[in-house]
Amino acid sequence: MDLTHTADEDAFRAEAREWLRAHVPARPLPSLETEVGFAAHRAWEAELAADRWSVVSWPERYGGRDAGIFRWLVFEEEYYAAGAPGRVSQNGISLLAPTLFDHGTEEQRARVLPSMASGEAVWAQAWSEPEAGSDLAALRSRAVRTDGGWLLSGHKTWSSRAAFADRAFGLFRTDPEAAKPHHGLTYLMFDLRAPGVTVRPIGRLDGRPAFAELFLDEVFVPDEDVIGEPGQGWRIAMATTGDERGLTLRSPGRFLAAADRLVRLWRERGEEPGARDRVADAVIGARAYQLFTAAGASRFAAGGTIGAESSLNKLFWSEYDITLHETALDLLGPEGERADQEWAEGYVFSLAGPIYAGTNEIQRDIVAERLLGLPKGRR
Amino acid sequence: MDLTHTADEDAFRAEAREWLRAHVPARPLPSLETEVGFAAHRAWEAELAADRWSVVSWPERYGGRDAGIFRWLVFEEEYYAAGAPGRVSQNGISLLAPTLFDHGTEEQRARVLPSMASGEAVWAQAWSEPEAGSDLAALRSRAVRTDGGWLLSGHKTWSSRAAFADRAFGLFRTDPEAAKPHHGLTYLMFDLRAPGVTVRPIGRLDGRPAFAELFLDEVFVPDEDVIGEPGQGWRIAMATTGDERGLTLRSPGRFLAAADRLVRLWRERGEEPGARDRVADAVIGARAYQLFTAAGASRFAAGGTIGAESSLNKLFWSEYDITLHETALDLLGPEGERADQEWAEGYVFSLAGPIYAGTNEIQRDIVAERLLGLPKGRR
Amino acid sequence: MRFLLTDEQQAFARALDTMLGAADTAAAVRAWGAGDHTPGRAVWTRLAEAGVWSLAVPEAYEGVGPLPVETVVAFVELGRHAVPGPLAETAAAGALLSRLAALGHDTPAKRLLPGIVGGGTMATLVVSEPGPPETGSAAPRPEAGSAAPDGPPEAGSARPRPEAASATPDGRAETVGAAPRPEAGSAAPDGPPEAGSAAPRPGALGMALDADAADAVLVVQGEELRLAAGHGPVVRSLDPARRLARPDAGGEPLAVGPAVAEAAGYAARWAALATAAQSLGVGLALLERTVSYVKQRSQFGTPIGSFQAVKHRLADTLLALEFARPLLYGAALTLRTADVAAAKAAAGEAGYAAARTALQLHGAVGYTEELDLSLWLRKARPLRDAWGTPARCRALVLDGLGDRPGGFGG
Amino acid sequence: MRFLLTDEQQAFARALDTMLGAADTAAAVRAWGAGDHTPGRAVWTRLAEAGVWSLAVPEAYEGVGPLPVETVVAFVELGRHAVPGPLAETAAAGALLSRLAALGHDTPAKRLLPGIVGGGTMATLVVSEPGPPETGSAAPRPEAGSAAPDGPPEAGSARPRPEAASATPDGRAETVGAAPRPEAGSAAPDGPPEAGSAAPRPGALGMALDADAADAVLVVQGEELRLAAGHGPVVRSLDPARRLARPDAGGEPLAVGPAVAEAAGYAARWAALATAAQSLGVGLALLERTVSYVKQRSQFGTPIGSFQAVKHRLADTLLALEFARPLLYGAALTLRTADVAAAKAAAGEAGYAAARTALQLHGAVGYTEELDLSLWLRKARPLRDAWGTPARCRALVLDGLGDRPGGFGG
Repeated sequence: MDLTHTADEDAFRAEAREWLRAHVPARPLPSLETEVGFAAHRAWEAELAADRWSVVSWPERYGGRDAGIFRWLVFEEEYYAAGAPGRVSQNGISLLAPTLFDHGTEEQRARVLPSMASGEAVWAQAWSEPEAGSDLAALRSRAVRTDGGWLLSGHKTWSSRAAFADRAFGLFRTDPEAAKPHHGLTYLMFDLRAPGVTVRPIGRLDGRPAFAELFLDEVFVPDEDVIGEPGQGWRIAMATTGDERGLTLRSPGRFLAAADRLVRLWRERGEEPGARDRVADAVIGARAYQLFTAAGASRFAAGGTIGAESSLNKLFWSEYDITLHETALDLLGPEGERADQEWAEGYVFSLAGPIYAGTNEIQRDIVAERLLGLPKGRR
Repeated sequence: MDLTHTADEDAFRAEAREWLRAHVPARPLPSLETEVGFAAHRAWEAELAADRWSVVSWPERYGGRDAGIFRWLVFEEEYYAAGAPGRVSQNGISLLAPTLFDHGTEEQRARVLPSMASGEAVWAQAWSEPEAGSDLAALRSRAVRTDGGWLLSGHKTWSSRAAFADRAFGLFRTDPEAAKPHHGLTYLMFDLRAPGVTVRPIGRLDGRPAFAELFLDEVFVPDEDVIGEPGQGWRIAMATTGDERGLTLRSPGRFLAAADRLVRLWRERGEEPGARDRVADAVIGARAYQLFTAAGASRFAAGGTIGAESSLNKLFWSEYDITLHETALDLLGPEGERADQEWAEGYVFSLAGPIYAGTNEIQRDIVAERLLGLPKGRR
Repeated sequence: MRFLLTDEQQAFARALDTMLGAADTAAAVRAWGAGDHTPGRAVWTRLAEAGVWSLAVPEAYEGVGPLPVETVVAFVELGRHAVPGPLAETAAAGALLSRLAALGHDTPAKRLLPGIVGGGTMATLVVSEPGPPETGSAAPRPEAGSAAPDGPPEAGSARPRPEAASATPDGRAETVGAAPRPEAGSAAPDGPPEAGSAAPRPGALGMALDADAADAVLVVQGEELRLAAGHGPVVRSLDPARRLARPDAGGEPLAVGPAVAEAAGYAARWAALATAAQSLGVGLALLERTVSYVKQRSQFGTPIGSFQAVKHRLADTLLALEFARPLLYGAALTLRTADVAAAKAAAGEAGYAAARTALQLHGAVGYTEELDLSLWLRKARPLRDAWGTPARCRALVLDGLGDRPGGFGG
Repeated sequence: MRFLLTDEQQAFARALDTMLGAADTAAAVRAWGAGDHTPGRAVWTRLAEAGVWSLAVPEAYEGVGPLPVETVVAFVELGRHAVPGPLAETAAAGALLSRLAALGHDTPAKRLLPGIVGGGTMATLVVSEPGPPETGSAAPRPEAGSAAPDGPPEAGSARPRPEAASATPDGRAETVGAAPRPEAGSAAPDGPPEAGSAAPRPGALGMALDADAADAVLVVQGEELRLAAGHGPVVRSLDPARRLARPDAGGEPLAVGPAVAEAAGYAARWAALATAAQSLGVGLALLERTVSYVKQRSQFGTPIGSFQAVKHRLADTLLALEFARPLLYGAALTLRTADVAAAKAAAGEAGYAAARTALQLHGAVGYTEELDLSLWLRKARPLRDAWGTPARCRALVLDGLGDRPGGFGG
């Protein structure tokens, strides 16, 4: 049991802190779910990348620093503690990149990763379809073989960032005759500006186009943009969604910083005693998440893997995030309804947490069946 | 919309209040789940009955006052506000008596009710069996036809009050060949001291024998102790359990008084601000339950019936009762663990609320299916 | 005792439901949020025709009131149909002016009430001072045994219960939760009234709802009622159909004196009650829509409404709403501060919980503004907090207790 | 960074699990509750042989400590097996005497520690004064900027963080949550330290656990440590295996001076950590038994463990326990007051929630004392509240914050 960092890690922390102190914008950028905010966040990615801070855990040859998991955690703590902007490249970095590292070719990595690291290409995910939300195996969009590649057709939705992004990745049915619906799916990357792609932005609750529908009509994708073997998409994607729920989506630093902001708000509001326990729980929860993650990272560093316990992780942060924001709004009292107060966008964002990346109902089923060994029900 | 009482009801309230002021024991009786406490509570029933306060809503000829539902509610408010003892005859009065009124014969009523009203005969319920808890249709105990009556055999459990009570009532399988498990059940009364009955008290969490197992070995029950037609027990019992969940089991007066005690405790403990919201919620909840009941009683008085909404009622009071007691224990701090403090027994008692009279899981299924019209699942 | 809606009241609810169901309120809400008040004003006129704006106003001023139960009935329907506009505020303005008239200041009533009742005058209202502080602990607590500092001494028992004497007691004392608290153990018995909390008092929002649409922006400040001449820029709420703006200082004084503060307290209770009723209606609509949705939405080959976790969550939603409902009617009958506060807390929380449930069970589609569900989802939380946050209401409930909670007639 | 148990620590847990699994602890608990300590003492001796009582004690006194992580490991197993007796109290007594020796008072250590380590001396402990007040708001708040009234001035930054300087800072200041709070907005900045709350201070229970079984009843009162000569009548707890009694006044003084208060603070953290670990163990055992039960118990023709509502409730139970676990190990590494308090609050609440779940899902049979489940069920709530209720722990967490929560090394 050891929570100390190496001298290298401490030096890395100091370097990150110093860089962030010098570079983090003094005023928050506009919402990244707006066109102007998207551009500002893309510019911030370039600024990060210029000093190799955008993808610290990647190999140096793709723009990273070969940082191990503990240095990644250190960076995230410093990043959010510094109040740095949200990451517009999050989907690419945390979902697509791990897949490319595990299942892509060297050619694909060399072609895709550097522009992802610099924010030059921002990636959107394209998993869901109208009739396939929690039930991904029900996907219908198809990719049909053509000369030198595939033609994508169908209807994707809830594609985060797609309103302003450049490229996307997702699963497409390449073998409609496959024995089981999980089979016959292929993992593909495609261009959102390609002929045949129609992007229809969808406003979330606060009206901002945080995601989009994609209508695909014979969109050509060259063979080089297939990840892994055709027909293996489900297996590859499951590894990716495991990652999505695991370490890489919600770093502890994010919640440590949020809890800290909540404590400041509580103090500013006169330490309202009726909210004391909830504020303390936010602090305790952030610390618990930090330490839970440290244990997972330690297992990972020791050669272990993250399995169904990533569902615990997802349940925890998604509910934590809502509770934290609700507490903040309560501290604001009637001012909490103002859309221009600093907690408003985070609150709206938090509400999506229990829905995406596998609804919390599904996650609880997984925890009960895989971690506790309870019988599968009809749900 | 009218919450006012008639002059008669006000006079009734004043009379009850005055009587209770003069008669309620200054110090709490010993726990009614002990032999000595049971006897003391039985004596209290006799004292109530002597002045016709034990069963105010019954007809006068059985010891009551023909009080309508609003006068019953008034009495209950005054009763609990006065800090009067728990009712050892509760099972008989609220479960068996309504059944006798609806399904019994005049001979049965005349024979059974007066001694129930006076506490001379205390009744236990005998519904559950080891393999039939929430799933009452799975009952196995049987009644076999014999000359002039029936012979009961089998194993009942969770029989409240049976450790010290005199008689019991329950369902027994009289037709093992019936087409459905719900059919072929008969509603019977029997003597707990009859030959063939073995009563094994069961200690609840605090060790007190709040219920018992009953082992029945060819216990003779005369025909006169069958309620309704043989084979009609399920239908009759369902009416009774509806009652158990409805108006007659948990009167609002009980929770109004409990919330009042909680407020006093909170004030005594310096109005701990961290508990303020929970104390207020106890007050609000008691008032909500009072008014919800007033609405139900008004519908009932206007000729309506209580249907599946009795499941809402049961969910509400059972969870309310636990939360209220947990708040009290929290206000007591480390002293809360003392078994001799005044909230301890109520806390232990409250924990059973979501389990008996149909578990809260079943109640939620009922609410979802019958009130919201959601499809039956496999559960 | 007949704690049920009368046939007439039920018919009133059905009539409003039918009228609003035909009025395309969803389009009106969306237009309202975009600053186009035309369709909303059309609905407003129909509400006037249905008599909604006459409920707080006595016959002398062309109303039929005060009818708080009917107000609850109406506002549940307004919530169920997500009607936009300063609804509770207009009702409360009617109550304020009516009350003021009863207290001897009838000029503003004569001038404004007929327009309010007729639907031609959409009003909004801000009570800025001595407006309800937003945390219970920060409520002024007069020294032990004394009466409320500015109000008349309370008549009655050793432990005064201001609500018991009258259905409309001194509004100000009630609004600020200043019922005398003589008992031992109360905070800071020897200190000045505000000792025990150096907390800043966030106070009310200080903004008027939909001032840009209203014909009359009424502002109560201390003992003064005035008609603001304009307002600052519109600030968006989490519900875009709630447009917030700070009234300009100054404007035309309408009345001055202690009666203003008393009438403002009365109006604040009326506003809180109406808002609570809207919360209940919003929650009911969300539940209803979600129940329909989960019956038809299938995943894993079966309607998601057959999953037990879904069923139980919806059952809990119904439970909270159905236990908030009688609190509303009870509060309408007494208009006591503590009763209104209890109803407001319970209905506000139940409506918001219904929104959380509706969003979760709809999944991603529920998170979009284009699904009409969003029109209700976004209302739930602002309504929960307007005219008394749950925390403040809970504090008022405790402040309003006597020596025992007491029964209906006890 | 390797935030995992070592192989040795895991082996220690397994060895205790095996030993306790063979020891019929259920019978020992039942006997203990009935006042028969014989089987419990036998378990106690085996715990001594396994080294449990040596973990808080340094080698100079025949121990192997201080080893807080191993203490957590051991106490999770003690909780899992529902072992009776003054477990956390004996461990804390060991910590107290060891600390006192390090501060120059080694006579009591020499006299008592070898017996504690060897299992021959079962100890219990009460810290009566200036014992932790039970509500956070009632904690003494020194005037702005001043240090804790009796402790040494805090070294360091503008916002002193007493925990940062040392893993074992002044125990007393920490125990009472009196870290200086200079920031604006704190309650009653100009008043006397206790202004802002006229609340009575319930204080600790003032009772010793299992004094009737213990060989040494240690009492800390202010700056004095004494060995009580006897105790009052045994009061039953909601857990009959926790026997509470008030130590007699007087007895033999063992040490006097500021070191006593400091060592008592250290011991209180040790006790809180051990109790929290027991809570986790109790919760894990309850979960495990309930999972087994719902797999075999059928209703409506199917195992109740296949019902989604049952599955989700158990999933939530696991979630709370698994997020409390790392807080325990983290607190063991730092022994900071705030970290121990965070672990105590989380583990205590998770253990109690597990008890509520276990009871509900077992149904009536879970409500009986004769099912062994009751042995764990009844422990969960007293453990949650002993050595720091959740409310008090949450207050300590907030009191212990610096300007930012900070990372591991930040």
